[in-house]
Amino acid sequence: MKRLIAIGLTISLAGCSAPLSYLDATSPVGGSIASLGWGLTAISVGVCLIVGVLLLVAIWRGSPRGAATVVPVNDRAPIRWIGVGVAISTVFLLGSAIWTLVTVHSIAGSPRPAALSIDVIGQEWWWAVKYRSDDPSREFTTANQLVIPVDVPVQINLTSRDVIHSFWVPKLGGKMDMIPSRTNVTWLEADKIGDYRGQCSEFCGLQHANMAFNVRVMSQADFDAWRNQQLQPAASVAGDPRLRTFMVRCAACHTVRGTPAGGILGPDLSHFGSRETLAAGLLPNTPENLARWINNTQTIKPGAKMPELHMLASETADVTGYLEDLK
Amino acid sequence: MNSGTSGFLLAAILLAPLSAPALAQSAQATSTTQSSYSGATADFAGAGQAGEWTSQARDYANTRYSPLDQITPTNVGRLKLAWTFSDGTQYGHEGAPLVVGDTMYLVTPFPNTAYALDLSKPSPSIKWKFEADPSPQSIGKACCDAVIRGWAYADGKLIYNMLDDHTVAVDANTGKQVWRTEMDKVSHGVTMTQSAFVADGKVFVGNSGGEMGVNGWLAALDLGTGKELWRAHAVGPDSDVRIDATFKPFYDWMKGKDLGVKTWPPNAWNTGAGASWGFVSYDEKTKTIFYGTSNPGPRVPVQRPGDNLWTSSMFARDPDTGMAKWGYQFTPHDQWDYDGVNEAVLLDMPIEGKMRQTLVHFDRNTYAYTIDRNTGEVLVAGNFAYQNWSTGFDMKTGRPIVDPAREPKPGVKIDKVCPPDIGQKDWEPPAFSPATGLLYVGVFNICMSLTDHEVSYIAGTPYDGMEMQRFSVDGSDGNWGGLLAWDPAHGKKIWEIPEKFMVMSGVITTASNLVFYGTTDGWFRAVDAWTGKVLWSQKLGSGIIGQPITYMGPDQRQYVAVAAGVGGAAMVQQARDGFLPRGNTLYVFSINGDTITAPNEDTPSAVSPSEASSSPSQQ
Amino acid sequence: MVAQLDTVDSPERRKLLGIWETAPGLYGWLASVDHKTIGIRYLCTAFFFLVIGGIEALVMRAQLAQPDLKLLSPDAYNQLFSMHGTTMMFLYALPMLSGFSNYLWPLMLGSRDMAFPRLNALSYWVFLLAGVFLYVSFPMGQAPNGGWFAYVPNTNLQYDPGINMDVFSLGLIFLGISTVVGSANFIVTLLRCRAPGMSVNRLPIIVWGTFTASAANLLAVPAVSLACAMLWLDRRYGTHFFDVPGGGQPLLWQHLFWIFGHPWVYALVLPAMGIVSDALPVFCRRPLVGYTLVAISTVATMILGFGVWVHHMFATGLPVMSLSFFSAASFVIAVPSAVAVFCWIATIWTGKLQFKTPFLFFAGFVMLFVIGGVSGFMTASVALDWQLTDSYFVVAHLHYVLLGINVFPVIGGIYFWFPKMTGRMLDERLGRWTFWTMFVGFNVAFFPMHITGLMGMPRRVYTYPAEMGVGWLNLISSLGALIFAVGVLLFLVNIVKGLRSGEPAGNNPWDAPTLEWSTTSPPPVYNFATIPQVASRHPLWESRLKESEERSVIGDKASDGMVLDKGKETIGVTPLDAEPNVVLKMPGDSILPFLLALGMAVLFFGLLSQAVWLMVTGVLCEIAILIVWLTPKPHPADEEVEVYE
Amino acid sequence: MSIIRVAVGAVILVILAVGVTAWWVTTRAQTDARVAVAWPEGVAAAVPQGLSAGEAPPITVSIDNPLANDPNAAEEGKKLFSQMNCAGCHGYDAKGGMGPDLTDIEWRYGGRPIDIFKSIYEGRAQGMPAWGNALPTAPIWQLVAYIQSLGGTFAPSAEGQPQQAVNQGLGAQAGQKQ
Repeated sequence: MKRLIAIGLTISLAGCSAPLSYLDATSPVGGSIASLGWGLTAISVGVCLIVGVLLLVAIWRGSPRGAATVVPVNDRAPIRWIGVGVAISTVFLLGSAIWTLVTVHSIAGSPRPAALSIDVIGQEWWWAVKYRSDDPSREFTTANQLVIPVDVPVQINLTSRDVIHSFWVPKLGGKMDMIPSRTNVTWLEADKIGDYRGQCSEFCGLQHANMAFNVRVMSQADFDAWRNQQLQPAASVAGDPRLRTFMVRCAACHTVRGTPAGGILGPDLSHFGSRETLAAGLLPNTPENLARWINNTQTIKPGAKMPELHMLASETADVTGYLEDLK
Repeated sequence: MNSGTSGFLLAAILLAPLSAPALAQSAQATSTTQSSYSGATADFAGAGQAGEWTSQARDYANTRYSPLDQITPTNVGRLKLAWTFSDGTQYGHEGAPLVVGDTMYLVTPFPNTAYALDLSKPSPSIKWKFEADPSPQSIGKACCDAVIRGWAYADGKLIYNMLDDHTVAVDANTGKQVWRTEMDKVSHGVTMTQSAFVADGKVFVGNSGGEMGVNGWLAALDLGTGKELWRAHAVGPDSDVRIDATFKPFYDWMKGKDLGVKTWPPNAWNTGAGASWGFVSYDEKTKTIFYGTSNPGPRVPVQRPGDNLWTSSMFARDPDTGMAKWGYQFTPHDQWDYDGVNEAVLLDMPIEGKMRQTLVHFDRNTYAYTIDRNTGEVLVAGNFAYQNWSTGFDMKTGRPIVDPAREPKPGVKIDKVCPPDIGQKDWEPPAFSPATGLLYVGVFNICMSLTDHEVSYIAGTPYDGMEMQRFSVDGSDGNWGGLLAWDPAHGKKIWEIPEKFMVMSGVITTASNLVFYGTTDGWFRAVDAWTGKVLWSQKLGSGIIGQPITYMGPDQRQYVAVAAGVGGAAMVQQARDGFLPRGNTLYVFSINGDTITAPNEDTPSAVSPSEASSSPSQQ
Repeated sequence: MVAQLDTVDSPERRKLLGIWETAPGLYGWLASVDHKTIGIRYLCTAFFFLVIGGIEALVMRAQLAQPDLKLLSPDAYNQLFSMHGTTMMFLYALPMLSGFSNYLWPLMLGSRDMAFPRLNALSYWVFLLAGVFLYVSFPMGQAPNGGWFAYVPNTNLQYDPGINMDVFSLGLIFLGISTVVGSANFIVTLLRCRAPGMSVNRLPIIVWGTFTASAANLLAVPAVSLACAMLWLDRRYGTHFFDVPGGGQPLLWQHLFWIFGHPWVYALVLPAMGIVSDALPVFCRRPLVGYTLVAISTVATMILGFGVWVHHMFATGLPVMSLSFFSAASFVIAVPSAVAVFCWIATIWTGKLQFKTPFLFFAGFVMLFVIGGVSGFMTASVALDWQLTDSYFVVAHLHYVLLGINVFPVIGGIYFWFPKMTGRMLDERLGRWTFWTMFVGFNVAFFPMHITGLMGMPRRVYTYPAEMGVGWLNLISSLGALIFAVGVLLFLVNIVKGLRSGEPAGNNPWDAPTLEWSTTSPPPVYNFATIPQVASRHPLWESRLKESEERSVIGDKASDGMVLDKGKETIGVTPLDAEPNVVLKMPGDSILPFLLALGMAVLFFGLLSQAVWLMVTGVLCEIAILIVWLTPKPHPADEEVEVYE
Repeated sequence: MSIIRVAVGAVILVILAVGVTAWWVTTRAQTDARVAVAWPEGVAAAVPQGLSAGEAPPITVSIDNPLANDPNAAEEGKKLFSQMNCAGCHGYDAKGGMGPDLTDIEWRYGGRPIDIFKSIYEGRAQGMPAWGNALPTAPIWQLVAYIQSLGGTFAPSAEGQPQQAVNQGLGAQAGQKQ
């Protein structure tokens, strides 16, 4: 029995390098929860070991030496021991409860006022990400990717356009549900530059499994540059034949700022070329994956709202080329 | 300037049977030696001969005042139908006929056919007919019915906009096309219903398509050749909006560079609408034209944070260069489709004792503005009807204060927002009477329940996203409209005639203190300008959304003409009982119905069969 | 003293047999209201649904064995995980415990039958038909696919237009009737149908467990029935309870569901803990340590169980203050469970053990209970739960708790009471194999899920990307599930072997202390020749325990106790001290429960198919049957009432 | 007694087997339906991919909506109806506005499913845009399914000319040049 738990522990140590594991989080929110997590795990394993040992000793002591006859019993001593056991567990419980409340208080609201406010709107199986600003001309929408500056508290306003989803970036903090008709506010702060993985964690229908996103943490300077680049309209030449194909085939559902394509049913594809993944974190953003995705949508992500377009090879090349050039 | 329930409540209402209007309650005694309420005067430049009617508003200042006085309050009771002319189309008839010399000219809604009627002969007798032949694709792009709001006569030519974005000039004598200019593409969702305005040798035309996410503009064409001189957009960088250093808006929040871009999310201004489909007015002395711009696109405010300049605004521009002198935005960040296109009536009046050169503008957001037309300063801003979207007006900044409870959010239904999208007054033009100093305007008395839906921009399809139902302010059987007398100097309503149906027709005033207007359930009425007493009424064949005119016929008789033919925004009342079907007919009235009658040779005489048999029937 | 009861052929017994025996043939089979027949039917049907749920789980584990497998499409997977959850939670767990309780209560309490025998039959038939109803759309590929929690708006008509969720919501209301009716029956039986002397402090712990669970169900099940009715009205009749555009509140569903949900999961485990508390001492050859402590902790757990439901909704953005309150309550609820665990360990510690198969299951149960308990303790912490909720860590927790605390004691309980029910012993060697296969399989399957949960694998995903790094752990889980399935198979083999060729068990093969072991195996249809008089908690161990001088009297002759053979009678007692005060006239066998259940099924199929004529016929049948059911039948002359002075 | 028991057991097993296989087949079909393009046979052959809409040769065969018995189709069609701006012209309740009323039985270009498919696919002369390129056929059939659910359409087999607007006076369209 104990061997089993020991093995389990070693596996989990190896497991915490996994992209979605919160155990090795060091960010302000993620870090404090991780320490609470390790603490309670230690207590749990301890309790299991103690009870396991007690049980085994009880079984060893209880194995019959003579005839197993029913004899009068006096339970005063065992009851006293039970009292001791319950007292100890109550102490551990209250300790953990207090530790929890302290942690919750520390991570519920961000200590410093959030420098950046981002709306994340969940919908059936992708994420609309809207960067807010007091100056309307600096607000823009992107999809399936969150880019934030390092060491800066970022306020995330969560809502949903259809069913309940849940916004979760394990290494940066706890999950928060996205409920239609409600706006839940949570906050993130990253302490290390790099890429973090996020995942929808509330069952939301057919493609709940493939509804992921990534969070790219940059230095403040890189972030400002990225943001100004995102504000630029698509640098596409008016007469570009690829734009004509894109307009005909994709403009009804997708938006590319700076072109007459204005559909909001699907993700905003402005500056698509600068994104790491496509189809809500499902495939790395390479031209081959994009071409495969466009023409066999329902095979890759059955049930996704994007229908199979069955375009000609030339049209697929046009659209893929055009989108990848939108840096 | 109190908002709150309109004077309507104060009026003693005698609930007459459905058709007869209630007797209007007048504030003062009915003596005719009364002095002007507002002391306002107008310069009737551009009006043509006294008996003629050469442009929609009759003059540059948009007063719609006729100096004729043959028909007076005493003999108006004997007004009778002289003749009618049916133009055979079904779309709403919003325009007014023009009378030049002995000829009346009439243009129909789609397919925009122009007719010339010889008034010297028994009317109607067609002199010539011009087929404009616009493309039918434009019907599906016209948001509010395939209409035309009128046209203009100048320099021997008739100039009007066709629905499919062509402006055409027709020779008034021969009916032949002089020139035709394509202004925009129907596939972009653009249509043109605006009444072309001629002044200073130039034709000013604007587009419509606020609901289709177009990029609104007003353009000037050369009167002789139809060549485009300049084009000013409502949204976009200063170069598109034709703003330069000479631009001096009165209020600070409208000063700054490229506000047509900065007050929009990035690139959203491109589909930001701001079309100008209303009437244009012109001040000859200061050589300035005044016109308004429509609502921002899309109608869902969440999709376009910021003030969304220069939508729902008014511009004063130099007619030669098109450069803007000043601009004022009536409804910053409009959330209910309150266009700012309504006309500016240019009047000079004393404000708090000082004589000011002003323009009066009844906006779709229920504020009636009296603005200094040289600087753009708001002098008076009062609610001329019931509204609940704004809790007040900040005279210091010139901005209305919005009631947050009425701000729509996608997917959430708001039960009652007043006024509705078409305002308590839509495009229907008012009239000014110099004698009383009042403005007479057709208004509504309705509200709407509103649900916003976020919407995609797909070229050529509607980019609005508002789902709404309209209803009367006073519950299910309440009145939907009325005719209002307004004192622009003090921002006060003098009297109002409540009507069962919306009053969406144009209004005209005459030197004999008469006011003519029509209701959308077909009543054409003459009213005493002072007291608001209804002197004469006649029910016509369809709802009236046209603009009446009065002219002197070749027989030296004064005629009053109006085109009936319901359509346009009036169709929101389609489901109400008592609403008349469509069908466009021009009605002309005169005292006792006297008009030029035919000499006897035109009347055929009966032939008995015996005479017929004698001549062999070998025809 | 325990008279060695002679065989069945004494005249009194033959008369009682004549009164209580059910008619032969199909009519008798359908009309039987004997609590033992109904108990066994509950056990078999619940086990059948356990097997179905298990197969669904195996197919899911096959799909999740490796990343990006294409065995199941998302539609199929969503239907499978929804039906696996619904079947296990609603069609296996409580019915199985109802089976045990229905069978054992009258025997343990010294009564001849439950308080309302016909109601008891009704609760079984409604359960059976509701189970069929829930699976009616399965072959059409439109089984419920919104999860057993069926959160709106995902289950609203706009996002789930098929009949999937109508089957779910109507099925749950239909099943709710069976649960509530059964609970009412258990409560009244406990209060009135006991043997004289069976006072409240002498009740077996399974009676305490089931009584607490029944009281909780009376309060909790209406919440989920209301929620399901509102969901169905939203879907089919355009109401706006949960419909966002119409002003509905999605969170209202979650509150209503979990106010039912948490008491329900406690109702699923408390009776099972009762089984362990009653059966484990037999193999320790001594009474349970701290009987009163365990009884009070059972009731305390359920009372606290009503105050913790928001720990399922920690991530919904409710104010942190209220979340902290529920988190603290969720910590406190672990204390009564700790008491129970220490009592079991103390019993083993101070007992003289017999390593029989039931004991192995109960010892294994204690260990799994603690592991499940501590993972629950971890998710009770609201801050930590923001990382753990909706991940596979919770899947590990709930399987440790539900299988650990429900399935293991149930299988152990069957090994323990199978001889009493069938008169035949189960094979010990095969039993030991069953335990170790199930125990190893279970731990290999579900312990790794703690790790995949900590590594961030979300729940209810039909597949996962390779780079999530959880591929090999899922493979281990899938293999574990297979081993566990083999264990269940071995158990079935043992049952079949036991039925056919198990050696005869005799009255008390384990020399257990409680009343049911005083009857023959299987017990006669009237349970006791004379109503026993009870003097202690362990009627059959009194002489050896020498706790006090009185002795329980379980005899055959009229002098030993009341014979009550003037028709189907049993004794009614005062609730607390169990002093007899009335003779209860019990209704005979009746086909009405079966017909009433059929009428209900017709009504619910009408509601499902929106066929008004079907609804109307269903309602009319119901009314007619109820009228017949409720009209009192005059008792024949010789069964006049014998008033007990 | 045991024969009956075995017989009942056998019946239960058979029902189980049939149920599971039926489930396997139908869920497979649901997924494949999503992958396969719901082309009407007549249209598929006639319209090679990539052609701009409006050049589709006339579709003579009259077939029913291939998604007719899919409960999701009408619901998805209703969402598309507002998201593709159809509601802008035809009204959010499809009772008409700039565009004609889709809930009555007046169909200027035919009221059968295939006629409605063509009206959406090819667009119409008076302002109805052509969606043949912007939307593949599956979403167009979903829109047709939604319009069919409004109750105004005809059965696929109803022959004869597209239904002329019954009441000439109706609506704004009658006035224009024929």
